[in-house]
Amino acid sequence: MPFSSSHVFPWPPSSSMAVFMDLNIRVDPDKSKLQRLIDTAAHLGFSTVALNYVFEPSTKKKQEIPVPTPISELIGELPVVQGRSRPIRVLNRLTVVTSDASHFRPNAAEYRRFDLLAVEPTTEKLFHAACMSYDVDIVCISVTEKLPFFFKRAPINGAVDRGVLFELSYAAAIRDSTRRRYTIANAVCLMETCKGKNVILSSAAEKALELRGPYDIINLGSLFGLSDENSKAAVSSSCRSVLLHAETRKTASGIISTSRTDQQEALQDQTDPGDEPSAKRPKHS
Amino acid sequence: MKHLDQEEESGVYQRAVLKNASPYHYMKVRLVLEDETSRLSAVELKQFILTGLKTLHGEVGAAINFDLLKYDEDTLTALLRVYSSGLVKLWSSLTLLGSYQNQDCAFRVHQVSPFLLALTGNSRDLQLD
Amino acid sequence: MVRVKSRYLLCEVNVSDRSHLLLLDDRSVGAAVKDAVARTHGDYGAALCSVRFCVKYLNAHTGIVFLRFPKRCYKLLWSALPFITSVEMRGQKIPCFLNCLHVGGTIRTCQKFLIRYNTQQLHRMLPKCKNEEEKQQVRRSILNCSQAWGNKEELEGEGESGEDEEE
Amino acid sequence: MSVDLSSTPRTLLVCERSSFQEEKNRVSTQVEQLRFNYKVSLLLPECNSLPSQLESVLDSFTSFYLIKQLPVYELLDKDFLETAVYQGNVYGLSYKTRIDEDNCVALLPNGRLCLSLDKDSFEVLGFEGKPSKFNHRTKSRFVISVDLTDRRMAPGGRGYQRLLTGLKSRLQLQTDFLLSHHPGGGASLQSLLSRCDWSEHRPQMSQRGLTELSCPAVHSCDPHSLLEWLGAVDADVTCENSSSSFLSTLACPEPKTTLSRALSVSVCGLLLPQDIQRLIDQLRCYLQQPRLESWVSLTVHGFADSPVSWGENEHGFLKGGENFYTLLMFHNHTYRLHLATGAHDACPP
Repeated sequence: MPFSSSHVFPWPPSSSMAVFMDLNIRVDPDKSKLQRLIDTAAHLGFSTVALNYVFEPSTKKKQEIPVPTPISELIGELPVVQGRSRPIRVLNRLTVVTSDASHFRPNAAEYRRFDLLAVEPTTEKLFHAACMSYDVDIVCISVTEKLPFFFKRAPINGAVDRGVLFELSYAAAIRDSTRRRYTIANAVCLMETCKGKNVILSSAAEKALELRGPYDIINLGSLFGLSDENSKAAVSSSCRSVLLHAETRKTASGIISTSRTDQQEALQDQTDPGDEPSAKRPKHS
Repeated sequence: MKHLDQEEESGVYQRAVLKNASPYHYMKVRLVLEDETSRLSAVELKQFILTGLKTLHGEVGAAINFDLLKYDEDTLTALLRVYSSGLVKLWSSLTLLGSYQNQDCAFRVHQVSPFLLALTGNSRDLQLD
Repeated sequence: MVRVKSRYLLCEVNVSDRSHLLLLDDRSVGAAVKDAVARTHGDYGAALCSVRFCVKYLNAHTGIVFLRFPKRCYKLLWSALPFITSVEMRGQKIPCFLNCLHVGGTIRTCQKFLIRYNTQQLHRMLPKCKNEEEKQQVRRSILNCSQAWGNKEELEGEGESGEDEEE
Repeated sequence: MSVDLSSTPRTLLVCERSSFQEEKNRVSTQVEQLRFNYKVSLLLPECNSLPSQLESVLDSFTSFYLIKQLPVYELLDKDFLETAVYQGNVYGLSYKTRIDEDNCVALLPNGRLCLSLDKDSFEVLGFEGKPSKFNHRTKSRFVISVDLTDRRMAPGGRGYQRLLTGLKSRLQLQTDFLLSHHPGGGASLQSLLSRCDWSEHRPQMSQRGLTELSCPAVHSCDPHSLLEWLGAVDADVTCENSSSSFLSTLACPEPKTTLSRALSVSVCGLLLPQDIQRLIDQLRCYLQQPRLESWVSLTVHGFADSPVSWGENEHGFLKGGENFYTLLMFHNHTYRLHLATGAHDACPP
């Protein structure tokens, strides 16, 4: 039975492999600066990065939620990841900084334009709400000032159960000593409660020289109270869970439609009857 | 000590497994500066790293003695040797160093290993095409 | 509230001139500790020290001070105490050093130690008493020390102490 | 849970001493266990030009082939199995794939095919395998290890069919691939090469003459200092430092002598254990001839991103993937063997 070579199944997925990712690179209107940022990230070995649009609503005047520019317009040629043969994957992400309950509008249409959605709460009440109820992928931990509150177990567990991850960024720690102390202090507080699970480490870099390699960040994780293995997860598998969470979040409110092409049917009768071949079912004695 | 050498000479089979026994760790690092043309001497580089250690880990950090085994001034690439107990502190201070004489900079750590030999045999450097 | 474990360090401020002790307050001692930690362990130490470190109790007469550190990094912070050479009080530098007498998981265990420690000091003062009247005074204070411990037992544990054992 | 800043990842160093004349010595099996070698570096004391027999052995190292975007199911092709896998020893390793991030493939000389896949690829492939030993918390990586010479995996058999369908239409795994064969070389691989975009590569040799090299007492020097000194020679790092110098205090281990000259030779590429074994035999002959210095040292580095390292033990990459061995051979047929490995590895044999 000749097998048709046409793509039966859009695989391999480069989207969700546990490769090194930096899900917070500040988007920059200056195209050449942004290109250098993306080239450096690819050179350092990051296979997936997210361009971060920060939206800080202020009660004074009505602001527009930013609209993400299509990646192809922002970046010319996508560089190949260091030591690999495939180009870097660039997503876009929105971070809403909330200092008032009204700042985050649940399932607002504008949010759907972004691949990832993050929120940075600045008060304990908003932190609690973000962890327990906001439909977001990432909750950002502030690194620019001492947290005005302690991490209670309830919101942390709430976020863990909902698959929402906490993000710590290190670029501020590179910039000056005060922010370095805040970053380390806030990180250590967070780890006290969440034990290094459910955390991602990203740069929030504004220029190429603020980026650090994945293995540097893994080592840096020790200062934040993370073990080597937890730090490595924080720049790879945990980031993958963010991508999966974002996919489910976006499709959940949309309609999921899959249609089986005739080859799939032909293929399906070919192999073992029954459902999707899962590796769990023992095949051999 | 003499009899031991005899026994070693005779080729009697001996085997020992040492775990976490390497006293030092070795790092291959490169300093990237905003202005590609600027240069640092070996002494300047070591002093720069020491300031990083002192800022991040204080006097305890500054007391970590590390060796600049090799330094290429053109590419700003260096081989460092540090006591295994000081590795994390040295590496984290390299990571968090962000500027040199008010010029942006970054240390790129290519490889870290408990064996200097491993730094000259990294298969990830294999370029064929 | 997440019950976060701490370590309490019972220290004694040693000064050359005891009258200086009266000038001290917990803020200045706290600042001296923070400064020593920042000098000894840099930004990393300072960051750890800014998380729930505080001076719980200072007795300006006896020079006894209780420092609370997070359990996770108390050893690192403790290692900076020997480097304190003075405490700055309203612009005046009071030369002193901190002698750590005891580390306890709770204030209570430190208290128990303190009482035993005070009793010992009083016993050591006995032979040095110049006259009978002073001896009487010292014996009386030893007595109410042990008595003080007697009624301390019934008192409900103070503050967050009580539930965590010493390491 | 405070993280102790002075701890470092696990590392193992096996130190063995014996003689080639001892029947129980296992050097040849240990050499054979490290299947995918990236670099060999040789140190010949008191020698300034490469002796011809050594040079010819190094020149005769088997060449290897780089196949671009090889569809992995091609490795199950009947002709390829017959000409390359069932006869002699085939060596295949995915190129430019990171063992801690990407899908990696290794084809071992005993006909075993190892696939180290991430969770999604593993589930889509639909072939039984076991979780990686180095998974942390979540099972994110799985290893499929299949003996292609087993009758169930014979072409047309049930297992063969399922793996072929999985690789061909479900997972469609493609990767750049390094391939070599002993003793057949390119000829045995022709059936596969003819269908792919390939290029032939020769192992790259380089030499460096050294003069006035201070050298420790290699017989009795402690393992770590010895390996550090050998590393310093390989990395061209000077050992002439005083203990008070600001820059570096690296010094040659005492008691030391001075070699007036020495030759450092290195070869890089996909190097086969059989070629290395031939090199070792040649070095032993070289040592029998009367010469000033009575030892030579040989270091062999394994591939950091190979799914397997020693034998068929799984290999991983935490913050480093080093695995190498250093063989120090003496005139009187005795040797010192050091086998070193990093965090995610089994103990060397």
